Amino acid sequence: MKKYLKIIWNGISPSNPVLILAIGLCSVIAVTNSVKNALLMSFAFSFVLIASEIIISALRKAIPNEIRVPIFVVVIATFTTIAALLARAYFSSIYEAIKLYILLVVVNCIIIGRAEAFAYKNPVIDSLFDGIGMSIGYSWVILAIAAVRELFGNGTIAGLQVFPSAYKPALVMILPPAGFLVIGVLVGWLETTLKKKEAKK
Amino acid sequence: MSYLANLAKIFVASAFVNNIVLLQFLGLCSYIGLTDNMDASIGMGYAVTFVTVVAAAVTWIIDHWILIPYHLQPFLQIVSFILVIGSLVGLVEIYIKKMSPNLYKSMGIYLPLIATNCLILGVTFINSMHNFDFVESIVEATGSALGYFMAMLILAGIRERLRNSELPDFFKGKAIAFMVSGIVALAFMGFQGMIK
Amino acid sequence: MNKIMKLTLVLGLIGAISGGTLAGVYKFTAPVIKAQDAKELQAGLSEVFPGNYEFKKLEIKLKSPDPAIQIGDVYAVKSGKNVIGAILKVSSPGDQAPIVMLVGVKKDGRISGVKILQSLETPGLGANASNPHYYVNKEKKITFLDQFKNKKVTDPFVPKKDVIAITGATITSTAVSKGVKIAGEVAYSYFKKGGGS
Amino acid sequence: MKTFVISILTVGGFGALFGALLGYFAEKYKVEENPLAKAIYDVLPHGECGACGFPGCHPCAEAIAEGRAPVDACVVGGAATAAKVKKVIEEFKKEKVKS
Repeated sequence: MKKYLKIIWNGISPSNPVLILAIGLCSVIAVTNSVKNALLMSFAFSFVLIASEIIISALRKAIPNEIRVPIFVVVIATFTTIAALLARAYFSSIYEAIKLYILLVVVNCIIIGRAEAFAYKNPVIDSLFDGIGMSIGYSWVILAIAAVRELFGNGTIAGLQVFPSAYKPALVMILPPAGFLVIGVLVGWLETTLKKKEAKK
Repeated sequence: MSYLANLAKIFVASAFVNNIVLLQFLGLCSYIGLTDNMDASIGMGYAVTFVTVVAAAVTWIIDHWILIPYHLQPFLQIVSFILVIGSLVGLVEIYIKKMSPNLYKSMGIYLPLIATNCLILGVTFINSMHNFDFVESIVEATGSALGYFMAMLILAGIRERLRNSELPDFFKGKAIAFMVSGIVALAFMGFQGMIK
Repeated sequence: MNKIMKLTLVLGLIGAISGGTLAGVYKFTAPVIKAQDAKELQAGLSEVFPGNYEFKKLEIKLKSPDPAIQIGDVYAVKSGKNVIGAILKVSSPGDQAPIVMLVGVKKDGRISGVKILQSLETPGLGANASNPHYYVNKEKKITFLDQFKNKKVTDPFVPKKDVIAITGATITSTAVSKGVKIAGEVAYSYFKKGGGS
Repeated sequence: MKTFVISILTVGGFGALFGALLGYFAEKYKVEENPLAKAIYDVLPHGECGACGFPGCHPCAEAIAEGRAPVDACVVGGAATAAKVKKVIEEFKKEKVKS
């Protein structure tokens, strides 16, 4: 049990957001302009990541080394399509807004990276927990960014009014440029904290 | 509006108004990762332009000759597109590596990076969402790829300058790259008035 | 040679499984998606043509004078046996993807209402076109789409002239106005030629 | 039923076609390369994301092999990949000493 907790923690621990920000960027900036979008995106991402890790881990002995990447891609693409179809059926209004980015989960480097670095070499149960850990890590990062951007950019969180209506929203926060700015501040902050920690050691 | 004017509009829209990197956030991994190095940015720019245009052509054919006639588009599009693009890029890479080491050095090494680049796939999905015809798809692909090239050059140039300037520790590395991109994106939003 | 065979088989098999699975999932979700779309369409139709009317899909194709704007399905609005207007589904090129909307046109050549079904406009700017709490006229609480109500199809429909534009979203404002104008004109000329009577 | 058959044939066909082509090309256009770089490349994640600052996993592996990049250059793989790369390099050195 302890081993599994450790695998999950590996996904949530502070060093992980840096990784997510470095390689899962496209979707992070695009969907964080509202909490609802971020929520649907994290569901789609978690579903694809966990399901692909399980399948790839189960098939790992049958996959020839030379064509493992095309196979990973087919597996991930299959689950991405399933996620997109489900999202289209049950959350159609949010889905329409971030359609492109849900479809592009298929080329998310985090998923293919975890498939190769973890699922291809570890048993199914371990891969399941790795998927869960990484999904939690990804979800909290994008939800946190989305909450900040929506709060300042629109005065709301997930559509609920938080700031009094007298607050004049800083519209720029939900526009593309602020996506870059917020992530820049976050990366700077995370990297300096990590550096300090290392220096202490 | 004549057909040619429509094409010109698609081109301007994809290169400037909806710049694929700065305003649609596609291809960001390589955008942030490679712009530390001017040469790599240029090589990547050429490679992306080449692959995007080829991918747009090939996926248009798959979409209109196989997926749409047999009503498979809603659920087989992602799988077929990525499989075809990924494999084709892989084949071209292997071929160039053997046949022309020089070309491989200047452009080929960037090819694998592109197979899983969200920009390429993103452009093909955008083409399909817009129901573009063949020529329009090619124009959109060219415009988007050149928009990417332009964004790469801008950021690579700025980062080259930044290397020699004194920055607070907080901003060093990727942080400043993001912030600069934010400001450039703000500037690109100014192009919005270009299309009426 | 043996190796190539193996690669072919494995990748082919995985592809086949993937294709089969997806076809299965699609079979399962397609009815849900269809029902959802039908529900949304019904709600949309009664929204752009308020009142208790019957909507009937017409098996006709209307041609748009502008190649960039496409006209899709056409619905006749019926009160009893009389056709009193039509609703057209039009798509107009927006900021990133086409804006798909329903435009209701009364027989006398006035717009009865507009509803956006699909759009990918910039949040906070163009997306305000379909935001029910974004008012282009704050005193009277008129949203961007509200202002088209009862407008004559012969009006110019130009933002910043007879249409109040959305702040910072000229493309969206123009795209919607153009789509409404063309839908209106096409439907009106269809009525004048005796269609629907 | 028809949809099932066509779907299976389409994606299966694409898979088989490209599996065959990739296998054929890999054999026909084989290029000799630095064995250490190849060994390192094999343990990298192949996400080809470019986050390491190199244009893809192959150039990254070459850089690690030639000492131009640290063993933990790969951002995606993290500590797990770094450990594997280290192991590969150590094994490689041992073999060199032997021969």
